[in-house]
Amino acid sequence: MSHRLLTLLLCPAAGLALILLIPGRFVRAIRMAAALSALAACAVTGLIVKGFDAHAAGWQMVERGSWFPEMGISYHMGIDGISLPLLVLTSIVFLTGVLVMWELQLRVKEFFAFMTLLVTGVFGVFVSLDLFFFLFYYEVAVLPMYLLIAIWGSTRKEYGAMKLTLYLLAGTALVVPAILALYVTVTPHSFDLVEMARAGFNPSVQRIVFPFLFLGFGVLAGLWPFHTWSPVGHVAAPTAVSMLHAGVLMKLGAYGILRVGMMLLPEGAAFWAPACAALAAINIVYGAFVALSQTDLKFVIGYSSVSHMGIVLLGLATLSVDGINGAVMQMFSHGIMTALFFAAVGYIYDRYHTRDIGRLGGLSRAMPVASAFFIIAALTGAGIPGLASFWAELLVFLGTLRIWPILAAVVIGALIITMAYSIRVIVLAFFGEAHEHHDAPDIPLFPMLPRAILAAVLLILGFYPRLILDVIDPATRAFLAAMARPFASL
Amino acid sequence: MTPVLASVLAQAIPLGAGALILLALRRHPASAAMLAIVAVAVSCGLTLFLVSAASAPGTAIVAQRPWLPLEAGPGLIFGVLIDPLSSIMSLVVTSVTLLVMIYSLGYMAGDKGYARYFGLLSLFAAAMLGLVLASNLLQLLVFWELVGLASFLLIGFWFERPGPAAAARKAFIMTRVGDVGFLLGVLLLIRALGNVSILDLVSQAGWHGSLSPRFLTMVSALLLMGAAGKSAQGPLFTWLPDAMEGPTPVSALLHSATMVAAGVYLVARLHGFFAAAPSVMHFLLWMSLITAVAAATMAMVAEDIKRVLAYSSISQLAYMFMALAAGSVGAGFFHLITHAGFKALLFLAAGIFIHHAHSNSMREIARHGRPRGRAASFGLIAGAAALAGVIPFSGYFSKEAVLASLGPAAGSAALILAYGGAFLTAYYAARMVFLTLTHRPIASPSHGPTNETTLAEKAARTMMAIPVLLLGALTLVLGWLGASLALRFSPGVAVRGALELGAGPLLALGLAAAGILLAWLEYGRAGAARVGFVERVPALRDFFANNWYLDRLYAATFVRAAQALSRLARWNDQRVLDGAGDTVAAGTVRGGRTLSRIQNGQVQMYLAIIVTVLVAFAFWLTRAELLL
Amino acid sequence: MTAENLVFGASAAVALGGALLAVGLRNIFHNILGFALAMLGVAGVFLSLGADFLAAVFVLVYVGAVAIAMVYAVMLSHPMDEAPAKRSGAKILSAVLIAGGAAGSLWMLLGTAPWAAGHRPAMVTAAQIGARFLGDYVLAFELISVLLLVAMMGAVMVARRSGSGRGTW
Amino acid sequence: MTRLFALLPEITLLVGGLAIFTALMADPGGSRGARNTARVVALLLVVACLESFRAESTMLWGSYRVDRFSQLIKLAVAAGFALSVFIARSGEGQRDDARGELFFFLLTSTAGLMMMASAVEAVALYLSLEIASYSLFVLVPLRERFAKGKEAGLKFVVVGLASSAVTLYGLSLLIGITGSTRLAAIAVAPALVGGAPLAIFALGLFAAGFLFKLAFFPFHFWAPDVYEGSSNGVAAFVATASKVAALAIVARLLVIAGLNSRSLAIALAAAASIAMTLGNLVAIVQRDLKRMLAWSAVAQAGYLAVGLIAFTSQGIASALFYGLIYLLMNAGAFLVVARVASDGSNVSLDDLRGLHARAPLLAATLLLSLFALAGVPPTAGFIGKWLLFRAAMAQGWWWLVLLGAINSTISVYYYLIVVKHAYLLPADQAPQPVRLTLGDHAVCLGLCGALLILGLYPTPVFDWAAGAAEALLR
Amino acid sequence: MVSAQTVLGFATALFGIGLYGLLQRRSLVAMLISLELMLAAVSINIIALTSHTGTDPVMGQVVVLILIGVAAAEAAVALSLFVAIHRSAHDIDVERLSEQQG
Repeated sequence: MSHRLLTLLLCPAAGLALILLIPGRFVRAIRMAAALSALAACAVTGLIVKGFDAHAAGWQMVERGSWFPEMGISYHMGIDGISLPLLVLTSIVFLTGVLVMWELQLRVKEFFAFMTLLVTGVFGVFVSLDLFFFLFYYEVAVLPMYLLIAIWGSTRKEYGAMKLTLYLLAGTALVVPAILALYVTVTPHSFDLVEMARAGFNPSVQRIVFPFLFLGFGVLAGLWPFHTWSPVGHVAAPTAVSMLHAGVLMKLGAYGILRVGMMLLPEGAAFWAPACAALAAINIVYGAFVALSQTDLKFVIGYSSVSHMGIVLLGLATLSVDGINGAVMQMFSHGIMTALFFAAVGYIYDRYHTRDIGRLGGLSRAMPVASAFFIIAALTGAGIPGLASFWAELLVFLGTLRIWPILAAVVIGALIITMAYSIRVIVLAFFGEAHEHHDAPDIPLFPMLPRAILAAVLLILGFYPRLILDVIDPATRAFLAAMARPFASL
Repeated sequence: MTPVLASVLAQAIPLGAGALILLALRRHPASAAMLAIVAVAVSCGLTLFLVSAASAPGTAIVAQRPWLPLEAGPGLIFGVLIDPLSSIMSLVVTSVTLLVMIYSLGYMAGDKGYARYFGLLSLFAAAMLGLVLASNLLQLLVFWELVGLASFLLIGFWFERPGPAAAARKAFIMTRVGDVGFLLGVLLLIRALGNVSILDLVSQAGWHGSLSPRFLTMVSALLLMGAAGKSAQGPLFTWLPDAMEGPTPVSALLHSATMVAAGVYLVARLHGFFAAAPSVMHFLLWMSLITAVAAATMAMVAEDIKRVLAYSSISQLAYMFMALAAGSVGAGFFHLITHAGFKALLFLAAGIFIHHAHSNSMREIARHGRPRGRAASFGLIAGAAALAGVIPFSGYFSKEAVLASLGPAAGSAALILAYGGAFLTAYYAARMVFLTLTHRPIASPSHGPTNETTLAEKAARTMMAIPVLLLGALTLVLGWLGASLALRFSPGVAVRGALELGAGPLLALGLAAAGILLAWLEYGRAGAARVGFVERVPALRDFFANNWYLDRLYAATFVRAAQALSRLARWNDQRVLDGAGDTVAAGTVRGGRTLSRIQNGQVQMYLAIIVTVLVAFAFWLTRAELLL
Repeated sequence: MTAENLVFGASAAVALGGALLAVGLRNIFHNILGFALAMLGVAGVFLSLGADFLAAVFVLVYVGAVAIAMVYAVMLSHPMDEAPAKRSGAKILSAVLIAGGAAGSLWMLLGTAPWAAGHRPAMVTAAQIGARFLGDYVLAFELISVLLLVAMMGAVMVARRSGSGRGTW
Repeated sequence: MTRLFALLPEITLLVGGLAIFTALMADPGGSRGARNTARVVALLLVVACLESFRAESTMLWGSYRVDRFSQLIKLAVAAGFALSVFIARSGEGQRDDARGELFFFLLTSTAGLMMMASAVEAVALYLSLEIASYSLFVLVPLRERFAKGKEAGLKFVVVGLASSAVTLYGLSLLIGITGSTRLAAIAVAPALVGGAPLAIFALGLFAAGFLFKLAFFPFHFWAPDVYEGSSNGVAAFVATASKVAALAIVARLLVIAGLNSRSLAIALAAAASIAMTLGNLVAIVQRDLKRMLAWSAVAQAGYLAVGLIAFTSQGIASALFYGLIYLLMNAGAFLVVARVASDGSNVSLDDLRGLHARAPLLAATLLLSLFALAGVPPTAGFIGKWLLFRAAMAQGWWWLVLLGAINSTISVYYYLIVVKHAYLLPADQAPQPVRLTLGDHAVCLGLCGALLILGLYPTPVFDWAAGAAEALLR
Repeated sequence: MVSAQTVLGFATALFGIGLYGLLQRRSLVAMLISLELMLAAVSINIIALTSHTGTDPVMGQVVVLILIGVAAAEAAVALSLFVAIHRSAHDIDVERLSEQQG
């Protein structure tokens, strides 16, 4: 056992410890510590990617040990081709997030402390194969959000932070009983995901429990109609937090549905799939429509996230190779894309102190590069090929089309609205005459770096999606094959 | 060098150049332009090689590799498909691009976005080649969207101005409407076939008979939506006139010669597939007939020279579709090639006038007088002649081929529309020439032909003149190539010789002559009122000039509906959904406040509650068995 | 009707009557007197149940100590100065209902009693009680002394005038 | 000798009581001597509990049992006592002539609680409870500069004595039904084993006094008033040591109830639901931090009951485990309260403003304690609640678990409001500076560390609780 | 012999009267009196139940003796509080001692 996953988990955790040890006045050292832990996380992720064998069956880099045997809790970590891209995503967003907040002056120590804590939680969720730890890390990732938004945020920050936290925890309130119910149903009692999946559940149990998991995790994934925390929260959050939140945290919800809901409850998932798909479709269409008439850049992004997460959920609901491949890839690409979105908006907001589309305008002239980042993100969101999301959406649509053609047609039709709001923002905020006195300089080289990384990832994957799909695809197939196994112990 | 490598390089070199320019050379306009031109020139050479490599009819060089894993089968396999159709089309693309770039050296000189312009053009060329050479329908769709993106960025090139920005937005969204259909069609095909190799689709290999006619009709119709959107056909044409807000060379390249022809290319490319859905083809025929005439009517009253050309593009593209719908790939594609030549010519020539007059209005141009050099005038006349279908300009031959392909089977109504369209074409082409070239100096001569001639301006003029002259020459040449061209991609189909005059050609020529004559009477002759017969009927004029009120119709229906839905959704989100969340939260707090009143400080009430609960407990224990 | 029954009946009547006086009258001194009466009655009941020693202790402690302490407390704080506040009918009614309900339900539950009553009460001597106190109830015995100690010290401290210092122990 | 060893905590208590009393006598009017003595005694007591942790013995005609259960509770009580003594500092907030006595009565209360843990005879159990209660009855009204102190004392005493009367009534019925006051004998009485309603009811009434100490609905009414009205050290003791001991006895009585009475379970579940909901909802509208903590304690008692309702050894172990960490997190919160109000006054939410800048360590302690109370990882509160809910779910109480989880969400709201004041809102004008001693730092760090470590690796401590539950069930 | 039922009925009545006083009287002393009545009822219960069921009458008396002690302690604490409250608030009406709300 090489303990690579543990090492990965320890990167942000050690960063947190380091930051806590440095006195608050050494701002530079704190920044460096945060950057160091992010770089370390990236490096370890690189090692994990290198050591990962896409074609090997089953879980990889498994680490397991005894933890709390009386309660069926064990130390069990491992990844497959579905979690790996999300680890990469987290590392990238972590690093870029730290870099984006480099200029932060207010309570630097606490900010990076909470941020590293959050990232620890995110990594933990993606590597955990024990439901207790899954939920443990899940909440670790959620809670720092409140302070990160409430302290460093902007518009209606306290309200947004509280709303976000309460919605997400309300979701957890559905998940916890569901997981406990599964635990007591399975024999032998265990929280070990793999063992639980192996043991299987009675179909009637599955049907009862699945909605709890879907809705509970769905809240974090921005599921309609429980999505309203997301735009409000994004608008309130500071840049890096928005990045992490929309980029990574919302993926936790979808990942939870996939990893817990679908993996443990295939029958339940299949039973509820049409309903889930319908909700997801509402997400897509509805989110796009709401985004169409927003005036705050971040609100547009927020609702676009709602819409795009709908694509992820729809892909999951198809329970098919294409759909899940697409969903996982969409998680990744949407993560990168929103991170870029918020990074770009963050820069603009820092300079102009407004995100109102009506008061911006002509930004492409004043700061072409900074604008270009936003435009790239917006085009990704609009599903322009050559950018990562296209492939993901394509696969999801294809998967949907195979099962629910009419629904697919509706959702594909909504692409028009998606295009409309994306282009509307580009045209209103970045094209046209400059409405305000624009004399801020274009983005300098250093702040450009994180944004350029994100844009590059989008372009590379947009060009050659197999880079990621070759990892996801075998895992998805294995996942679905395991799901298809009938409940043995009936 | 293998053709495959050449085809890949032909795409990659402009792509690389474009990326390099946008990333690194934005502050070095001269080197950016040079790089772009060299890259496209190399690409042009490579496509020429491809044309020679795929000269034999029926050649199809394919090289592919898996690109996207799918649920079943090997997944989507992308690659290049080199056959006569794609190689010739790619040659058209690269050569027109090259000429337009050279022209732009002069036309765009001094613009703030000079480097960006060339970068975007290079990217466009790469994307367009990708579209043309794609071996897979989905791959084609990818590049299809990318040329749309390039179009968006180039229409909105002068993004600070409200006009281009709005036009770019409109173009992108409207073509997206078509693309959505296209995408749905492709996905349906993938669902049915597992892969959408163009060759398989065309040859009906692997699916012949296995797909129901209903399915084929649906898919064909959906694919056609994409083609109609891209090529500005039918109800989706209204973006193209507005797209003229972009720089004129862009209009020449994207919005007449190449990109908008992608729809035609698509149908030609998949003709074997579309042939399996005759009802769709029939629909296409009628849609293109109506579009051809409708666009011609709009061109008749347009005052803006570029809009005239735009309407004529729509009309001519409709003719190409007409031929395809009637079953003749050769004729349609032939018209595409000649149209690319003469329409590029027209735009570039018009560009010189516009550059000179700083206005798009034909009457304004006329007031400014001719620019130096005769190239522009010659170009405009030659192009207009080709457009009007005057022998021996290229347009005559191709349009003749199109009209001939309709054949008697199309029915008299169709023929009347087609020939009527030809008459209108000649009329508005001539009107444009007369309006533009008949010099009517304005009162104050301050804007007259100027004398200042710096070296740079001279160079710019030369750069603009060369492509015009080259294209002008081409209009005389291209027409004669028709037969051999047609042979290449539809082997075995007899193509009539260029000069085989019969009733059809004579009628067409006669109509053209009549149209020109009418235009001369109204605009050309000395003392003409310069008011057309349509313009005398204000209602009709307004109807035509406003795109048959389609824009207003869309604004009143689709756009308004979308906005209303959006506002409704937003309201619902804020008031109902978010409001519900807030209400639950507020209700919880209110519940807390209410419950806190129980703690009213009266200790005896507390005791009373305790005792009551205990009494209830006692009752529960004695009665529980009954209830449980 | 045996003597026991007679004693019981009389004592119970006295006790209930005293109790009613203790809670029903508005004058606090009358209440205390009623309370003393009730305690005497209860002691009588103990007598009738054969618990002589207990009855004696009961009278000593309750009547002799608790009631007197109450009188002292009342006199210390002069609550007689004020006119008694008006009684609220609703409160009386609800108190009656709740107390009655509680007593009723207790009675109802007692009716389901699983114990076998009917033994004749045996006489218990003080010596027996003392033996048990120093036998298996020695822990309780120790604890009650601690409790009384704590209560006494606490009572002194609480009732002490603040600022009077610890010297007044 | 082994018997004496088993009684090490009790002996320490005795000696300690004498020592504090002596210190009081030696230093009339002052509190330093008593305070220092109390600190030493507290530490010794913890050590004594640890030393005798594994002792097993039954003595005094079987009325006093020393086993893993009693020793764990004694350890917890000793820890709660030590923390409360530390939190109380020199008795700030207590009437100035009663500051030294604060430590004495805390010790007597501790003694009562410890006896409670070991007493297996109903009368002794009841008397221990009264010793613990009376000591607090005395301390609560002795509040300085806070008019409501007396009123709080009144509420405490009246509700407490009423509960005590109920308890005694229950005891009288138990004696009648079982003919004995030994818990062991009561447990095997046919009426109880058979689940006769009167027997269950009698046991329920007997539990009233302990439920009162636990502030469990409907015996919770005193809690907000007492938390608010008593001085910070006393409130800390009420919230920590006395809660754990009461929980332990409630668990013990439930075990006697036979663990299989469905109607009792449902009644308990209903009460737990009301407790959770009521506590959390009313806590939302509080402005006084201690009062809020009191209402949260009402809710927490409900959570504890969720674990107990499972009526399994794991449920009891989970509840005990939660009780232990509950002690730690409450101690953390009260430590912050006491240090922010260095003069012993009450702390309103606004007094917490800007705490993150005034005293980062206190702010962090508050944050962790509240997160633990809310049941949020990585603090121990998460695993604690997880275990409680798990135990209940194992017996099919899904709706109760769901309700508990929803209640946790509600509770996060008001905990976050506190956090918001401490971390977000700026202090208005010049706030009182917060001075922390070295010891304060150490205790803060210790509590935070314990909450985190137990959150990550609860196994050893849970094993204690499991062992205690096992001893209880034996 | 007096039947157990009768004695229990008497005790219950006494308990009820005490409870009524506890719930209704506003004076702390009166409430204490009521509590003591309830305790007396408990004592009677114990005696009745131990002597009539013949289990262990001595134990019953021992317990009651202890209860008498408890009652005395209760009285001490409650009365001292009564005095203290009266001293500071000059009022012993529990209905008016109701500032702590919510």
